[in-house]
Amino acid sequence: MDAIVVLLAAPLAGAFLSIAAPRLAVVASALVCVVAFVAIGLLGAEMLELGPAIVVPGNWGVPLGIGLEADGKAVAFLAMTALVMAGVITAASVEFAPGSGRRSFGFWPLALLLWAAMNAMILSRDLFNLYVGLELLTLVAVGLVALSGKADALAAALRYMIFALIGSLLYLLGVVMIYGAHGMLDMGLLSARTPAPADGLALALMTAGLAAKTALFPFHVWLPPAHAGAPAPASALLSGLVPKASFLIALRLWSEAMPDIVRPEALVLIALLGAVAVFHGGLLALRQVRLKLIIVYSTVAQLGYLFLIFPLAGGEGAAQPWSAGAWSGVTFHAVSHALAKAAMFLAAGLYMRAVGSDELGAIRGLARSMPMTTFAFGLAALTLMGLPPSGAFTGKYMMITAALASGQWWWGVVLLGGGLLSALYLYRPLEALFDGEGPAEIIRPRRREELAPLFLAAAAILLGIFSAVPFDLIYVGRPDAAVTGL
Amino acid sequence: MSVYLPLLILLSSLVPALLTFFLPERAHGLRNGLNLGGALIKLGLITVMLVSVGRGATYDFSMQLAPGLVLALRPDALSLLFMTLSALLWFLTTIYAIAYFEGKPNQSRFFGFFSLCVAATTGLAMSGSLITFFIFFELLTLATWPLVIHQQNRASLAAGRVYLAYALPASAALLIAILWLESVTGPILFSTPAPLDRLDDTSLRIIFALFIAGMGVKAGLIPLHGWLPVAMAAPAPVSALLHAVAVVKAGAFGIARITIDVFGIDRVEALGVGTPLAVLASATILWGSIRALQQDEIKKRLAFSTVSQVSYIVLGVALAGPFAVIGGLAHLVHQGLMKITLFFCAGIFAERAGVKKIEGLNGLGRIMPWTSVAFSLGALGMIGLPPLAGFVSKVYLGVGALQSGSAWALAVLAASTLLNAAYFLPLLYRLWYLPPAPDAAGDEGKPGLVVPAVLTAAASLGVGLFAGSPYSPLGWATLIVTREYLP
Amino acid sequence: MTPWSGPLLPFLVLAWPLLLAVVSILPRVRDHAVRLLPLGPVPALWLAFQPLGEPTLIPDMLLGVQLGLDPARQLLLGMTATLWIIAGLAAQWGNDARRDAIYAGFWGLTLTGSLGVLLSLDVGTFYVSFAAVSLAAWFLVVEERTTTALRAGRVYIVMAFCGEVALLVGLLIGVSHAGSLEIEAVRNGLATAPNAGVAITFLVIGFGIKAGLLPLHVWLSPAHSAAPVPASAVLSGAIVKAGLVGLLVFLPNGAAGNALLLLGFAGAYGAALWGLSQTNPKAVLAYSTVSQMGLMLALIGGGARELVPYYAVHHGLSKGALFLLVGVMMATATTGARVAVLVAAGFVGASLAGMALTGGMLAKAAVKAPLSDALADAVTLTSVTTTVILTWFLWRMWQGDRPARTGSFWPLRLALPLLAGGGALAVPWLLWEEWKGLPVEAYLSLSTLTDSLLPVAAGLVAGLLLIWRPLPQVGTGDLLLLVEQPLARLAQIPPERKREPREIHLFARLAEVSGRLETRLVRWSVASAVMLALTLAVAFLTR
Amino acid sequence: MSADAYAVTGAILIALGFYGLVAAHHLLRRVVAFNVIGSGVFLHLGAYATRYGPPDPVPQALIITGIVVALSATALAVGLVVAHALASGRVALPEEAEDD
Repeated sequence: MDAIVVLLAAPLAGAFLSIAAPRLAVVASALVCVVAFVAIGLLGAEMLELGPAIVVPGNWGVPLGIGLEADGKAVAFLAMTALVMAGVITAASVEFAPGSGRRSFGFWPLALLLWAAMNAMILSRDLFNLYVGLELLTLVAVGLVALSGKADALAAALRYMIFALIGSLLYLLGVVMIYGAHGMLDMGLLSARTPAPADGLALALMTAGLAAKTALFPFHVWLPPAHAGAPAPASALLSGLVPKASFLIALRLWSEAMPDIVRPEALVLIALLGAVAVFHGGLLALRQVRLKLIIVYSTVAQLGYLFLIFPLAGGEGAAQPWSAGAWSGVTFHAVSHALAKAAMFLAAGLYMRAVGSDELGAIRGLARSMPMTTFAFGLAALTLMGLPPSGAFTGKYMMITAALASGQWWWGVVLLGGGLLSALYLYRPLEALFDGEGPAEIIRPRRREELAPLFLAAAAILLGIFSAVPFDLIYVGRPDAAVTGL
Repeated sequence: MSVYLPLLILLSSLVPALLTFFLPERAHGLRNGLNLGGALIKLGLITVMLVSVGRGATYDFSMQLAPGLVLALRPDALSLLFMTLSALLWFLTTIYAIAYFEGKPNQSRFFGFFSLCVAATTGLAMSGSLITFFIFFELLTLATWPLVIHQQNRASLAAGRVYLAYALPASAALLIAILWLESVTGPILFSTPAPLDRLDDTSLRIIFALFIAGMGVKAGLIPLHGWLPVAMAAPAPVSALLHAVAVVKAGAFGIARITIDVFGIDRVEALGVGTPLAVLASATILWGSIRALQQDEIKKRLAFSTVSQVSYIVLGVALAGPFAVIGGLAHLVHQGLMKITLFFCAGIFAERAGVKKIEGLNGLGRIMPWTSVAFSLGALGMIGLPPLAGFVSKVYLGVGALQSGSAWALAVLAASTLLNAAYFLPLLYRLWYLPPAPDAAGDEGKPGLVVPAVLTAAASLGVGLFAGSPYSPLGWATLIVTREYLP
Repeated sequence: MTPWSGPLLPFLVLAWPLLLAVVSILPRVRDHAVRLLPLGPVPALWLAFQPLGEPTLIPDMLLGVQLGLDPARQLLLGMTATLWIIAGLAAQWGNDARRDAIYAGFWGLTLTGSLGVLLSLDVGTFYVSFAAVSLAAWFLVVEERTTTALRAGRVYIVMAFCGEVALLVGLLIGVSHAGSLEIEAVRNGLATAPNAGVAITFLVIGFGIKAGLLPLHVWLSPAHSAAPVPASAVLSGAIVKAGLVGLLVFLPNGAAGNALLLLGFAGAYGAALWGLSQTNPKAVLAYSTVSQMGLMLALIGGGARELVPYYAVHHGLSKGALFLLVGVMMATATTGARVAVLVAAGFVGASLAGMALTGGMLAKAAVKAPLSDALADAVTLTSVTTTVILTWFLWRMWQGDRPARTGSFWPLRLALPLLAGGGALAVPWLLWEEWKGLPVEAYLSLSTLTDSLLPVAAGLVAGLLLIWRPLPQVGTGDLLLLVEQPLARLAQIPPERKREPREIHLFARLAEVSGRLETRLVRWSVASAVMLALTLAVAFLTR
Repeated sequence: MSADAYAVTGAILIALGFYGLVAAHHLLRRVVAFNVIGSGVFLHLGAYATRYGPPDPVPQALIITGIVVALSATALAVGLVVAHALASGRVALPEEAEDD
């Protein structure tokens, strides 16, 4: 209960501290990490016993006050955020060592604010509060994109910002309409509302806005330049975490707040966009010659998978036995993608620093001089390909099973085909890394910089090997129907 | 003990693998000790298990990964056949590899993945459920890739690319087959027959085809065999392991599992999919041999020979008569012993005499007698010359073919024998009967290379000579099939 | 259980020569390995004179080894062992036999196979033995390593392998029908099996290749001419008999009778006549072997199979003696001595032709008894052809190169073929009663003597005529000369075509499409239109 | 009645703003357009506040929060536009022409 408040407050406090005393930024971040892990642990333990935890700060009562609720998915996402943060903080403590200029001054507060915004969005059940979180997240993310101060990065940040602002406004418009129709904004309450004629349009507006922020095809065009232009630790946060938050809101809207007004065709439409994203992103990744661009297009593709959950566990399907598998599957997928993607960006950053470029031609043969980083990169690639024993495989396994069980085998084909395509585009950097002896002189990364991606990638793998552990947790507070499972 | 023994066996190669990754390059002694020690411990544990399974004991270790996703290790007699082979050959290959890589770079990486590969093979052998099998199957693919590209040159990278280009779509096919099946029947355990009646025959046929496509890539069934010859760019110990124990065998073993334990021999027959599979296997046997004839590189010739020989196993299983299955399963071991001998020797010829092409073999018999004798034994066994191991498999396969009414398979066996002779005998002729080139040189100074080759050659003679013994691979295969047919 | 009697003995008979073969490649022994050759068959000879005992069973070995003998095979075992001992002794001095570990090693292996074929009671052991005798003999054929020898070796190994495969197919059909690995069960099974015709065809092909059945005999004369003399002796005397034994033990009574009869007699006459076109005395002898083997095969087909071993013993010993005599002649310089060799060869040859009072006469008489009159006459007629070809052989042997000086130990060398030849002349007399059940005196009469004399005399005249006016001489291999080239061309596999590596076009093209799409999507007009469309679509698709 | 007028005005503002955000290439114009939309939305929300009898305080709280958020977003956006203009010498995104 208090853990929820701590999870919101600690990163914020850390952010303020790192502005007030920049020299202590790393220490503050590390402290936040420790606090967050403890809080998540306590929260998880509590939830396993008592079910979803709800807290309303200020004791205002829900219609007026803002509800915060931690269910299984939320804890999984909180843990994902904390893990990625821990990894990125470790790596960034070298690249953005305090006192090494404007960029490092900017990074720490932004990163911690991002954490706070993530946690807020994961825990919040109030539509307007979510809007605020969404905006905060966007602004922080834009700041991270612009961190390098180069013209390209600034242009990318602006493009991102325009998309995100349009998205926010569409979302806000939807929120306004909901409030206009029902006079309430809490998701839990909304699920029990009497449907109004405007609900459809409101949901549509919010969905379109969230899709723009999640970089769902065809609104993904802002993502590649933005994520590729940021410094590697920032990219790790941007690609691994940020889109997950808006996805989570969209998912909650469709499955928890207003599942009653959704027709199956709408679910299919969303999933179709996801499917196109999987292939479009994958094919574009295949065309890239820069490592970071390959990784970001892979993000475009991987985000597409998430949206396949809609027809598998949404709408009427939510009442079916297979939806439980789909729920857990998508959570696994999101979490392991975040871990692997962050690991991959951190590794890419090390390569880039080592040889001064991230072109495939330049990183040739680095496997020999940077074996640990390459190992981490390989493990992360494994996860993104969805191969066992990674967590992504568990996710994929459950989603495909759900697809087949529900008779919608074509989504299974998308999942498998996307996996193959990802193998195809991730193979190119892997092959380059192993090609020949590599340059003799490189800028060596520090040991803890190398350990950070390895830690993240290993976490993604361990998630697959010990996937039974988080399962009970994820199940807490699923939508009612999805209680029985495969 | 009965719960943890399978896990211990798995860990006996997994732990050395993981530890090896973090060893510094120069820690030769520690690394070698770790790997050899792991191999010995594993051999010991497997012996314990062999004895008790022979007496009818069962082992079961399972761990839930997710609802419906259970990692189950339930070694049965068939598992043990494959495990014993892999453990034994792993031990020998480790000795060989230590000698082979002496003074070469990237040893920690190599031995790490090498052990991981064996861990995957062992896990695959012990898998008690379909999904466990798949997980280890994939792990095997992934652990093998770094071995294939170990030399990090253009050829090996191309080989790695081709390898994955075949392996990954195959695993996708496999996964879809497994999930399709399990989405209807629930998790499938090898020990209990799955309720396949819930699916219609057409679906079952498609699923079977998907299974065969998925496993067939590893087993080198045509037209999915293209990666095998290319993967020859790998170092010799890898080729040896790939061809004799790990990858190729995993495919054949998988087909055996699917046919015997998932579908059941009766259902395979009822669905009418056994004969097409047998025909495919036969075509592979012949085509592989013909392609082998065209090769002038020793390793490539051996690779195509593998394509051909592994399909004997598939043929045996597909023919689905008791004798044929015994022959197929026994060949699983027999081919392993013979092929690893050949690859060991090919590696010695390449390393110690600089010979990679067939022409280079001229007269090496007198310069490198031990290697040449071992090579000759392996080759003759492959041809099916009695009393070597290959002969025994062939007899059982032949009788089995007749028993299941597929007399045509006899013609395939006959033609394949002739073709095998056609591509192996010229090699032996060169070794022993042609004068060596003026600059030919070679020495067998490294016992670490020669002794494993001689031992496996002796083993492939021994298992043929004492095939009648209940402890021979043939005896063990008979036990498996007896248990299957007379439950 | 002592090794010199009882069930262990047959196993030792086989293990001993193998052991010697292994010993002979040891470094200390290697250079003198040839000294071990005569020792190999000694236990076999011992076994041949032991009373028949219980079969030996070793279930763990191969597919369950069973060894044992019956009277016919015991007789053949005795002959085979004797011949191998003699040939092994002859190999000691032959200046053409290299003192070579490989030679000695494979000599031992071939010997083991040759004995194993006679001793085995189960199909597994039989097949292993047969393969050993058949394939290991290749090393004896190519021992000289000349171009001719290597060509002969090539032909030999190809035919031998084809034979092995045919045999395997035939045996597998038999085994699967019988459901047992015992030879007797397989033979009985083949009499009734539904697809016995196929099996028997394959068996006849497999054994026929070894036994020199027309037209599968083509390997015989190149191989015999190329091999060293002692090897030729065992090849012709013992090894080809393996095929004969195979047919005897596996073929059900009367199976493939007409085919064997026809092809057998065709070989018996045809080969004898074709041999007249050969210059090399060993090639001539090889054709004589084809002819004699043809006769024996015809006898199996014609219903005299019980007596074929009796005939085979005589042929084995005498043919071995003749080959060894060729070797002796090649090492003989003085005219007197050469005449002595020629006379010895003449005696052995006369016996082979069935000349009166020789062992051959009894052998021929014995096999003729159960035959119909027409067939008996046909057998008699072979005496003529045999005489013709052996006369020609004697001439060719006489004409052979005369060395500068006689080889060492000449008398000893001559003694060996004389021993074998003497055996050939004597053994039929000794065994007559045992095999025919009547004292030999009951058979002998003036008419039988003249009956056996006449064909020989006729043959001799014809032979002398031929020496005066020889037939055109051709190379060895008859039918082989016709098919060798086309077959070799046919067997050539075209070399692999190198293919250019292909890019994955499909993905490249798809990726291009995606790339074009991407440049459109980044435009604000498109993006906003799409966003509007999505909003409307979702709004439309919700209730 | 007046509430409806607010709502309609809000809607018009939103539409205008969206057009500007999409059609304008100059980045500052876009920032302004964003603010126009924001104003429209808040106006719209304000209109709801009076729909059911006594004025609802919640929309007011929301609007104030929203304005703060929009303000900070605008500040960041303007800052970025300036920085981008300084760094690249352009006031439009690279894929678009500046002339409008």
